Amino acid sequence: MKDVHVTNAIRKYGLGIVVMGLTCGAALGGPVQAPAEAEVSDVASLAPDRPHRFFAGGWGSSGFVIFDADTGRMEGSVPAGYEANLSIAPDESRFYVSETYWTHGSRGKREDLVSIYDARTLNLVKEIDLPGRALVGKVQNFDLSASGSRGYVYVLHPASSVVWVDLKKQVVAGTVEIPGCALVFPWGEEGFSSLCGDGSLATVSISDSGSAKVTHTKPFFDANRDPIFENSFVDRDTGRAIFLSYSGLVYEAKLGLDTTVQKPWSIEQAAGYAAAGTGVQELAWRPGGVQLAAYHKASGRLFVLMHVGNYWTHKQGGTEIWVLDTKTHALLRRIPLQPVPTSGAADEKLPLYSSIGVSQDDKPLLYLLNPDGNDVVMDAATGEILRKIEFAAGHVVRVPGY
Amino acid sequence: MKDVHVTNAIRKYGLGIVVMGLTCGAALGGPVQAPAEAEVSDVASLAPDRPHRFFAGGWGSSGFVIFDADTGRMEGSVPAGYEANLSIAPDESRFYVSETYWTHGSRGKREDLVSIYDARTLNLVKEIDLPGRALVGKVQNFDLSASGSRGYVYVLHPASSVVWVDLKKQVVAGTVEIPGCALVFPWGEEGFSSLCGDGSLATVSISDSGSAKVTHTKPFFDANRDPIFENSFVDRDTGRAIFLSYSGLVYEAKLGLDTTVQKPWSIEQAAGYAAAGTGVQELAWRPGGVQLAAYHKASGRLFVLMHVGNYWTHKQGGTEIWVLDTKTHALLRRIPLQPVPTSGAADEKLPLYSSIGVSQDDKPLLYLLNPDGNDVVMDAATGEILRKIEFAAGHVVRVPGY
Amino acid sequence: MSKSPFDKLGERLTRQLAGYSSRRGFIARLGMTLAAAPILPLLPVARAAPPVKEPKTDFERYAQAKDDTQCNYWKYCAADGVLCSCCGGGSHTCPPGAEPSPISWIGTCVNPQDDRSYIIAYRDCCGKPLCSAGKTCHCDGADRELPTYRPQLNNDIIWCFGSASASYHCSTAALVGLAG
Amino acid sequence: MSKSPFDKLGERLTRQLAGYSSRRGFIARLGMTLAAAPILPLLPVARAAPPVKEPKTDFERYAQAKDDTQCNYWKYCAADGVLCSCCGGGSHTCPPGAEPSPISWIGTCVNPQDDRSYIIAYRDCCGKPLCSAGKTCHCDGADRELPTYRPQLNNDIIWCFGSASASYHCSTAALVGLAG
Repeated sequence: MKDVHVTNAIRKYGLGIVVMGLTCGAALGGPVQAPAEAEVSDVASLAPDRPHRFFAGGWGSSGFVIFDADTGRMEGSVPAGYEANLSIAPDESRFYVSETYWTHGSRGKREDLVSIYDARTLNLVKEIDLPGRALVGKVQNFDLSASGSRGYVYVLHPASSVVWVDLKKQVVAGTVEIPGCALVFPWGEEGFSSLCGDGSLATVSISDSGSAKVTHTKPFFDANRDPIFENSFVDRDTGRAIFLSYSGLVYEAKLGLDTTVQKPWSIEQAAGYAAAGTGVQELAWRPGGVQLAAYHKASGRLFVLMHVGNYWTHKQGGTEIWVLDTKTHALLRRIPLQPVPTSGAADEKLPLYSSIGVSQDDKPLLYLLNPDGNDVVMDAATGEILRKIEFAAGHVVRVPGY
Repeated sequence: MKDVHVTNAIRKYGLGIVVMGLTCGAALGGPVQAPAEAEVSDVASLAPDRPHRFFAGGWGSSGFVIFDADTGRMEGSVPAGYEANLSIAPDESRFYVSETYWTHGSRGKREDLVSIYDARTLNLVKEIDLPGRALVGKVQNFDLSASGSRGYVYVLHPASSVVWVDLKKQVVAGTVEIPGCALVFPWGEEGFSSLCGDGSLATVSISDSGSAKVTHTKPFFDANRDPIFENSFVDRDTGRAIFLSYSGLVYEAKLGLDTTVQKPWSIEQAAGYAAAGTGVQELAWRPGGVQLAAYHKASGRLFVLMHVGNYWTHKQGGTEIWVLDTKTHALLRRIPLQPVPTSGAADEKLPLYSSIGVSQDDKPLLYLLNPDGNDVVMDAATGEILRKIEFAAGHVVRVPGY
Repeated sequence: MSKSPFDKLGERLTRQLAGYSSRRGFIARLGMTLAAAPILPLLPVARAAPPVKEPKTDFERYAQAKDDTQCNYWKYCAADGVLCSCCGGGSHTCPPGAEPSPISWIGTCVNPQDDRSYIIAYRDCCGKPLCSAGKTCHCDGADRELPTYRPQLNNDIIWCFGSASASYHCSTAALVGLAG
Repeated sequence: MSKSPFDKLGERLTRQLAGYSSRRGFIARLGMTLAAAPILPLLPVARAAPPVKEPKTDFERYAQAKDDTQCNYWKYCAADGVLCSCCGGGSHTCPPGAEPSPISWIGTCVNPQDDRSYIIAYRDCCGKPLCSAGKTCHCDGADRELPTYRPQLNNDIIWCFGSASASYHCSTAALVGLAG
């Protein structure tokens, strides 16, 4: 009877649209004959152990999109506020987002947070209120200690400092001022280093009781003539660090309570060229981009986006990737990059790849981002392009194990 | 002396970068010889009386961008939250934004607002908290009374209702439930009409004391077979309304305490075709798009984005604009639209113009928006394209005087 | 205003369905034709509907049943928004961390595999920012889509009523049962 | 850590400039080389600087002085962001409703009209969402741009310190005076 009633309703309104009640007939005991089964509305969770997972996001995006580079498919996304950054727990159980919101979009009360997400469900676990954070999109403005027990947030609001967060208790544990210095390069559980405007490294050790001690290395680079890129690297477990300068000098360091810095070597010299100068009309191969270099910890290989240009072209994207062995100071490979036209217009300025990441497993992949959202997954060993991924926005790429 | 000191500092750091202190020499009484004068950092304000100003924004944008169609330049922007809408005070002294925020981007506390902006400075004057609002991007989900003393906000949260705001006192004055109905078409100072699912119009009158009375017209259209587009029109001053249906029927009405609706006429018949049917394989010229039609109050001209398609293609953008005289029921002109390829790819789906607006002065301009942000300004009398405007996003176009 | 038989049907179903929902009061007040409860039991039908004899829409003529990350996947005949299938979810699965709206809007789509009409519950996934999948995942189906004053058949409304946050992330299409 | 003469110069100027500012404590604490106060008096200079003799950067070689809505307008040699000139403002004017940051970062650019170097105060306009001007208005100059640990010469930092909301809208470039 109900079926008849329903059918009349459908005919009358010419739409054939009714809801689940149509199936009330089932209550009368009719057998199941439907060729397609009703579907449950459910929620996906993130698979564990994906070494070829990468996170892309940052400025201009509303979160970090998680891609599976082996399939090119989006696995999910982590929401993110203004000038956000993301760190992955070393055991990959949590994702941490440092972010800023205003309660009414771009006005209202400002709230700076470290937001904690479960890495399987992507559910929000906790928001930790921060006293402030630096509004600058640098990948080293937020990082974790080696075990993931502490988070370090760079603050420039107004003075240069670092807020450290106890991620076990999920509370802000303290603030340490680092005048003249910026960013965080963590080592072990004890502390972190920062780059300073006088050409030194600040060494910040924080005891379990929360007392911080700041010392400085001797100046070893010239912050005015040939500064070190913020996009430098530390292996949190060992303290081994790689600092790359605008002109292409690599400073290797062992960070810790007794930081040591080695004499630099030139990546241009490794390629058989003269070391690149700092003259405004000195053409040379130069590193450049946004997140312009990536480091594979296990092999010690450094991947740098390179272009030909004068000095002060350090933001220009790459036309080649240079693969360097930081143990032997040798250039292993140059991978040419072909920018992809997007508009078809003859006068289009071709978008160069401006950000690069590398997976940390033993069959590493390279992830290349360009500002127009045509990302590329590349075999790090051969330079072969494995797939392209259309993506909306973002300059920051993050990988598990870093 | 200071100059020498400064020069040394510049030389030493090779940067030639110092600040205003350089000019301290002025305190020593040196004459002004600078060939370019120091500039004051100031803030622009919006010019009054720009009949060819238009506002573009809505879904996917962070505000309503204000363009001067005579120059093609951006004049400024009004920030806007989620699924926002904008209304312009009849005297053009205020812009009102109905909008929704969550305190932490897409989570946290939800806040629904009418935000009031000064139309010269674009400074925020006041935020009025609403009990809710409908999250749906329809141009008639927010409108003002004829004098601008009241604002009406359509609410679907959870039941269908309208919140009315006293814009003189800047407070919420009341809520009236309109079960089965939606949107607001204001007339005079006394009230508004809404479109209803049973094919009627609801007539809502609200007294000065705030008591509301809801009556209904007889059903005059079939909401299932041939519904009226939400993008219909009322002249707030006179109550004269134009309702356009999916199939291209125009219902003219006089809204008010005693609403009357005339027999519909077909815009396809006005063009010499048969009236368009409602069959899913009945090809015909049909109206379609997002904000798919525009109405010039003074002349009674209706501008409709048209395409050839079957029934249920009411969201497809236009390949022509039809210009119709609603007084004589005559088609005055058909303006062909050329979609602009944006990617250069051979398989690209060409973006059709999906939103249209018309200025309300006596030399009206048409504003055409497409989803990829290539907007066009057109002479409404001749169809001549006067200029193109690159713009990021948005489907809603608003003009002064409406 | 006299209520239409369609509305009455909707109300009756609403009352039945509200029994499955923890938000009974909310849904009852909403007074819409809707498909409630994010977790649906398997829904048997009394008898298989006959294949569709009426003319098909263009969407139905060209629909496919293989790739649910494309707009022309058959269940998306009236889908509007970003496909959750492109965002880490599936055709009826929210991406991790998003919440399926407890209620939905409704469409009827023809399955090209058996040529029968099915009822589809279009549930938005909510509480996260708009999914930033590529353009090919932005769909705007319009088959039998009606204006806002018929909300249960409108696909422009953010269908996040009753979820913790009404912020739209992406859209799913769950098969509910045979139509007619 | 020994402070460089450059830093000392910066501090001295900071102290002087703080006198013009209503946010004296804030700026003093910031301890940067900066140009304060949104409304600057006309700044006389002791003597005109000689034309630049050193090699020019590519930006300087191709810079123009006619159209301030283009990235190659001479004052934008180290500008990063969306030009306020495209957003309803001007090269040194915030669009309506935006607030110029009371402090700024600093560049030195060569004016092609007189071939002299000028000090430019890059002031962000704040408190509104990112201006949605077209792509040609998104600039990323890098002449003499230094990393975050030299904040006064870095153009990636959101320079909205001290404004009511630190949300970035667009960037301006105000001529301060002759350099050297």
